[in-house]
Parts: sequence; C-alpha cells; structure tokens
Amino acid sequence: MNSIHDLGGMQGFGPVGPEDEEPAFHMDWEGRVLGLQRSILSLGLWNIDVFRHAQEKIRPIDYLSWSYYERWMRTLTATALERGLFDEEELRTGKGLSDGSLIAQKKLTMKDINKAFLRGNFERIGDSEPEFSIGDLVVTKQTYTTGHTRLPRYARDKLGTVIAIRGRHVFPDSVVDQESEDPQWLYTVEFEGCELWGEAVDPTVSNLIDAFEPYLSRP
Amino acid sequence: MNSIHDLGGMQGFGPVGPEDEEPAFHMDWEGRVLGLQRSILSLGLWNIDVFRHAQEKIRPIDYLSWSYYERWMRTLTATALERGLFDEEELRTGKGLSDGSLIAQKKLTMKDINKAFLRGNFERIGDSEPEFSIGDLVVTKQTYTTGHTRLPRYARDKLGTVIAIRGRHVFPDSVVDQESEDPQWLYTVEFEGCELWGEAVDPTVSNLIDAFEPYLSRP
Amino acid sequence: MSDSHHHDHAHSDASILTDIQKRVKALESILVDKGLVDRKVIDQIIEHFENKVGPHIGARIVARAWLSPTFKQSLLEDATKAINSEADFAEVGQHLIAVENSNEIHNVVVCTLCSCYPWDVLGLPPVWYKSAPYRSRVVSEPRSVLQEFGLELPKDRKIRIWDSTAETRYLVIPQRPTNTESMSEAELARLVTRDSMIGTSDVLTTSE
Amino acid sequence: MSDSHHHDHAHSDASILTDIQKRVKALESILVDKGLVDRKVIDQIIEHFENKVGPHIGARIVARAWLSPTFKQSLLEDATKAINSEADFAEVGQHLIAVENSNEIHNVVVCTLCSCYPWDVLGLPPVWYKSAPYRSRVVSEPRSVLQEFGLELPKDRKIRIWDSTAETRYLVIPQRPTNTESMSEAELARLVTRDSMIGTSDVLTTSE
Repeated sequence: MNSIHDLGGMQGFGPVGPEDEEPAFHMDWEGRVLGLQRSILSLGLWNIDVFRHAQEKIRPIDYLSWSYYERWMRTLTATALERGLFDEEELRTGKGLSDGSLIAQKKLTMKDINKAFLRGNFERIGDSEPEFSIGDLVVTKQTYTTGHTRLPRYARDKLGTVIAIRGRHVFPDSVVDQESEDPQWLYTVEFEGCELWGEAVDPTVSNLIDAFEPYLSRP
Repeated sequence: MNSIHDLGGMQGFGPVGPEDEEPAFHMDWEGRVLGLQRSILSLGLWNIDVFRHAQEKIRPIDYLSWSYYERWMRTLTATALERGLFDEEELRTGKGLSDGSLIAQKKLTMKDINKAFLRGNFERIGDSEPEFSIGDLVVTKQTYTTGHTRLPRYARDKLGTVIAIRGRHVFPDSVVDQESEDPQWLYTVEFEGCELWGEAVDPTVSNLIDAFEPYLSRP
Repeated sequence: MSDSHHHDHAHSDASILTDIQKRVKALESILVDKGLVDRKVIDQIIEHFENKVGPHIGARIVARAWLSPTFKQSLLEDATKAINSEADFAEVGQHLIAVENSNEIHNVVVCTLCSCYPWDVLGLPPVWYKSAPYRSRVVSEPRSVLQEFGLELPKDRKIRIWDSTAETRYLVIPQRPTNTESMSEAELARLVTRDSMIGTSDVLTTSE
Repeated sequence: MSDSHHHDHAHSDASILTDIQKRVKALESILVDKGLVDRKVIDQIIEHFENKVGPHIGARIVARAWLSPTFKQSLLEDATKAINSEADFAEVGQHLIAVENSNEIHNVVVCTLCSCYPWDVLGLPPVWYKSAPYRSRVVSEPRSVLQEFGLELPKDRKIRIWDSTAETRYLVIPQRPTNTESMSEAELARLVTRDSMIGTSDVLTTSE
C-alpha cells in the first residue's frame, strides 16, 4: 500500500541529525520490545513481511508520531490480538489466562536462541529459470494495492537495467496477501537518477532496488 | 516540493467521514483566521501561491496534526514574520509596535471588501501561442524541486491527452521561486486511470489535472 | 515553520482552544495595531461566508441549466461568463468550469494538493473535502470513496476525477432526476445538494 | 491499528515512559503467562544486541578485505559465503552483499520502506537510519544528506544508492586510506566506522 512508510523521495522532514555515541537502546523497554519481536516471530505464526505490512497499516499521523520501537510494540500487540495469541480481556488485564501451547509449538528457548540472531534464508531453490538476464532493460510495474508490495512508489513505471540476479526468493506480496511463499526471481535493478527525479537532478546519482520478477516487464 | 500535502494516491488515512449539517465554522477563531487570510492577501505583498507553498513547508507531522485553519493560522503567522509584517517581539507581546503603512498600502477596507469575495483572474493575455492543441498526446515532466510545483506526484512522467486549453495563466512555480508571474499556457490533461495506478485499477476511471505548459512535452 | 509544537488528540479541547485562540487573537491585534487589517472587514468576511455564499447559489445555477438548454450550453462553454451574464445571479470569479454528469460519465472534483474549491458558488468547503482521506483516495479508488457517501454508480459508468491543480474551479452539473418535469427553478434547486455539485452524491429525488 | 492514541512532543517524558512501559510489560507478561515467550530469552536477545554484535564485526571484515585481495574478491562475489568461510568470524545470515567504494563510485545504503539493515555485521541501526529525514531524502538528494554527515564527495563521483527492498542486505566496503600500509588488521579495523559501512561517512584517517 502507498502509506506513509513509503518515504523515498518525500521532502519536508528536515535534516537527518545523527546522534553521537548512540546507545543500542535509548530506554530499557525498547530492548524488551526487540526481544519480544524476535520471540514472537520465532513462533512461526507469521513472518517478517506480515510484521512489516502491519506497520504500513499504522495511521500516518501515528507512524510519524510514534518512535520506532513504539511502532513495533503497537504492531506486535495489534497483530498478536488479530491472530488470536491473546484476547482483549487478557490485554486489558495484562495477564495471560489460557495456555498458549495450542496456538504455537515453536517457542524460542535458550537452547535454540541462535535462531534469533541469524538472518533467515529467504531463497527457495526451484525449477523456474529467471526471465531476465544481467544487462536487460526492464520497466517496473505501475501498481496500486491495499495489500503489500516492496516496490517503492519512486521506482514504479520506470526504466532500469538488471545488474544482478539474486536468486529465487519468497515473494512478500504473496506472503501477506495470500499466505503463500510463491517464490520469485529477485533482481537488482539500477535506474539513472534523472529517470526517477527528472533532468534537474544530479546526473551522478543512480538508484538501485531489489525487484521481484512480477514487478518487471520488458520495455 | 514532495511534502505530505501532495496526498493524491496515498493510502492509510481511513474513511472520509462526512459530517451532517456542517457549520461554516466549527469554532469562532476559524472565521477570524479566514478573515485575516483574505485581509493579508489583499495587502498584495504575496499571493495565494506563496501562501500554499508556506503550507507545503509545514512539517509533515504538524500538517497531519493541525486542523485546516490551524495550518492557515500558523502559515499566515510564519509568512508575515518572514516578510517583515511584524517582528518576533510584536508576536511575543501580541501588540503591533510600529506603523504598517510603510510595509503595505493596499489595505482591505469596507469600501472595497468585495475584492475579498471575488476570485481573482490569473489569466494573462499575451503574444505566445499554445504549444499543444486539443487531442495532443503529452507526457508530463518528471520533477524534483525544493520549490513549488502544481504537478502532483501521481501525475508525473505519465502519458495523457490534452482535452482543453484554459488560457495563459500566472505560473505558480515561478511566482514562488522567482517572484515572477511568468505566464504559461494552461491545459486540462486527461490520463487513463491505469496509466497512473496500474492495470489492476478500475478501467472506468480517468484522472484530469490542469497542467501548465512547462510540465508537458511530446511523447 | 520554526514552531515545532503540535496538537494531540489526547490534549483536552479546552487547552487547544485556549492556545489557538490566543495565537489568533494576537495575530489579529498586531495587524490591527499596525493598521494593516480592519476588524470590521474581518467581521464582514465571516458574515459573508456564514450567510451569503453557499451551495444554494450553485443549486440555482444547476436548476437553471436543467431548465434552459441555452443556459446549459453557455455554462459548459464558459461558466464564469454564463453566470455573470444572468442578471439575477451574483457575480462569480474567473475560470469556473462546469462539467456535466450523464448516463455515460460521472464527474468528481478534488484538490489533492490543497483545498481549491468553487467558493463563490458553493460556499466554504466541508472539512472532509479538505481532509487527507478524501484528497488521497478519491483519485485512485473513487468508487470506494463514493460508496462511503452512499453513491453506488453503475459498474460501467465512466468516472472522471478532476484535480483542481490550477486557478480553475470545477462545478459538477448533476443529472436531473426523473419526474421533475413540472417543477420550477426554485423547486429544482432544492434537490441540488452541495455534494451532488462536487460529485460525491446524487441529487435528492422528489420522493425525499 | 484500532488504538488511535498517539504521542506528542509536548507530553512530559515521564508520562510517555509510563504508558509505553506499562504496555510493554503487559504484552510481555501475557505472552510469558501463556508459555509463548521466555523472559530469559528476551534478556539474552538484549544482551546480544547490546554487547555482542556491532560495527566492530563489519570493521574486521572490511579490514581483512583491504589486506587480502582474495578475501575481498570472495566478499564481492558472495559476502555471506565469504564471511562464513573464515574460521574466526561469527556466522552471518543469508544474502549479505558487499559493495565497494572506489575513486569512481561511492555507495550508500538505505531502506526507504522500513529499516532493513545488516544487523549481523553492524549491530542495531542508529535512529537516524530508521528516520523519515534519511529514508525520504537520501534517494533523491544524496549529496545534501551526505553533507549533513560532513561528507563532501568530488562532484564527478558517481553515487549509487542501494535501497534494501528485499531480504538482501548491503555492506559498503569503504576505500582504504593512504599511509596505512604498515597497519595490522586490528589497527585498520579501528579506522572503519559504522557510518563508513553505510556509506554516509568516510573511514577515519590515521591522523585522527
């Protein structure tokens, strides 16, 4: 969806403002939220794409008002509620009233905690051949969906060049919209900056995205 | 600029929610703000385009948080301050400490109040002929500027058809960026919905914008 | 905008009002003190928008267009000129454009970039017209927006979304309802709602 | 997201903390009560991200690439495989991609859609990396963003902006500074800052 999360190319947010000697967490609860997120994703009930889409559904004013980990906390809570990990009464009382083992079996334990520290592999080997080759000119899709997409607005309906083939990966759009991994070939596509931003823009800039095959067609 | 004001095609803001029996103003101060805005614009120190651009510069979180007339009030205040209608001390004390007649002569009075009720004419008759004719295919410009533009993001770098020529009008981009009226031919351009939103979108929809000649080129 | 304070729904209404009211009062006082603004003028502007202009103006224009094919033709050619040529209509500003609904085409007006609206014929725009939900979605998913207004168009009805990006202003001439052959201009005008002239509703029918 | 409450800078920090802390505590308690989450696991995850992973990992990888052309070549071909083939590096996850700066090309990494970041080699992303100002502008006006970091690139230096839109992760290999020929891997690693591996800064020079 085209919500406020799709920030590329927007203006008006002011300077970047990096912080010196930034700590891992600014407040204790932020670490708890990160730990909860890793633990909940390890239950295997939904994946990172669903978590991302849940953040996209945050109201724009809230998205901009909430801190990063507050967004996570709100999203974890809303998704857990939606998916039946707990109910409204439990949320209100702050107590779990029934056994969760019926809901999920794959609880993250101290024994397998390393799973939480290693990025998963989203590549899925299969029979299909990639449609595009390195050097191919491609046009990205124009799209509008209430579902999930990883094609940013700034890179839609644009002419680019395939510069790498990254393998055949779980397709986030299908994970969210159809609960299916639906693996697709993934390419790195390079665009000249002026294709995306116009002739007035710095001609030394190029932009690259990782684009799934369904986002691409031949010009 | 590509700020939050350029809302066309965004998602996530929820339902529209029209109000029954809506009053002209929900609070008394809203009417005062409207009256102030008309009065200030009548001073002739800046025009509606400058007022619009000032709103575009509001921080996105504020733009979404403030009500419509609060945005106006903040923008009027900021622009009046910038342009020297009053200074920080006057703003702090809420009292005008010096005579404003040196700043502006065209004060709106009860005698000429009708000027505030009649839309101005932004057409400027001139020698140039329009570059495009009704029925012409045109491509809108890809653009990225920290200045002002009336070409919305959703209608950039798109193929459309000229369906009307509206005359030769003051060009808002130049008014804001160069303080010059720089009149340009104005066209209504129609786009098929699928050109803007993709094939999945309702094929019965078309979108129309009023586009100044510098926004357009031949495909 | 150097002032970074902004308002939150969690604030009490009273504190919002007080803060904004103070700021508005200060702005007005400063400008009045400096002789740049006249309080009576502001009073009069408010009076004008509260009581003089409103959708009743547009409704009479639409009703006349329904009754007079000649007037409708002039209106579609140059709405400002057509309206200003009628002796009993108040003068309207430049570059008003009338777009007509039919069995083939339905027209909807929006301003995605700000809040452009034909004030002189419809009065002040409603809050929803200026709101993010309307401005964002009506250009890309008009049918779902129109459904929220209770307007279900036939599936094959073409929808034209006019985005007021310049100093032109758009007025929709809705379709005349059936069984209104014997009605006067004043009676017809009563059927023409504000939203029907923006394109988000049909007109009222005689049965309502 | 049915909860419409949101926070405002004007709130006192104390009230924000209390509200969020309560919510986080409740979420954790519920899930612990139900046997879905283990508090010790959360403690350990925090410990890991506070003390184990961080830019020192990426810095050693970069330093080794500077010292060993063979390792650099493997890194550029398949960074995950190259790192996992070195006995003394901790295992990293899939689809890490290394991109090398040169006199011709400068690389910068961003995630415009969320906050994708090579956590296993750089640790947690800084707040600015996840913030709207960086995510919005670095793709369209990178030089002005880099200037805010104090990085002035030559005008003809090509800039590639890598937007992490899939499950690939990007690590920038900055240019090795001059006069470092005699330095060890550990000494070189100390020059490699986090930001230099995102692309928003140069590495430190020996004089610093």
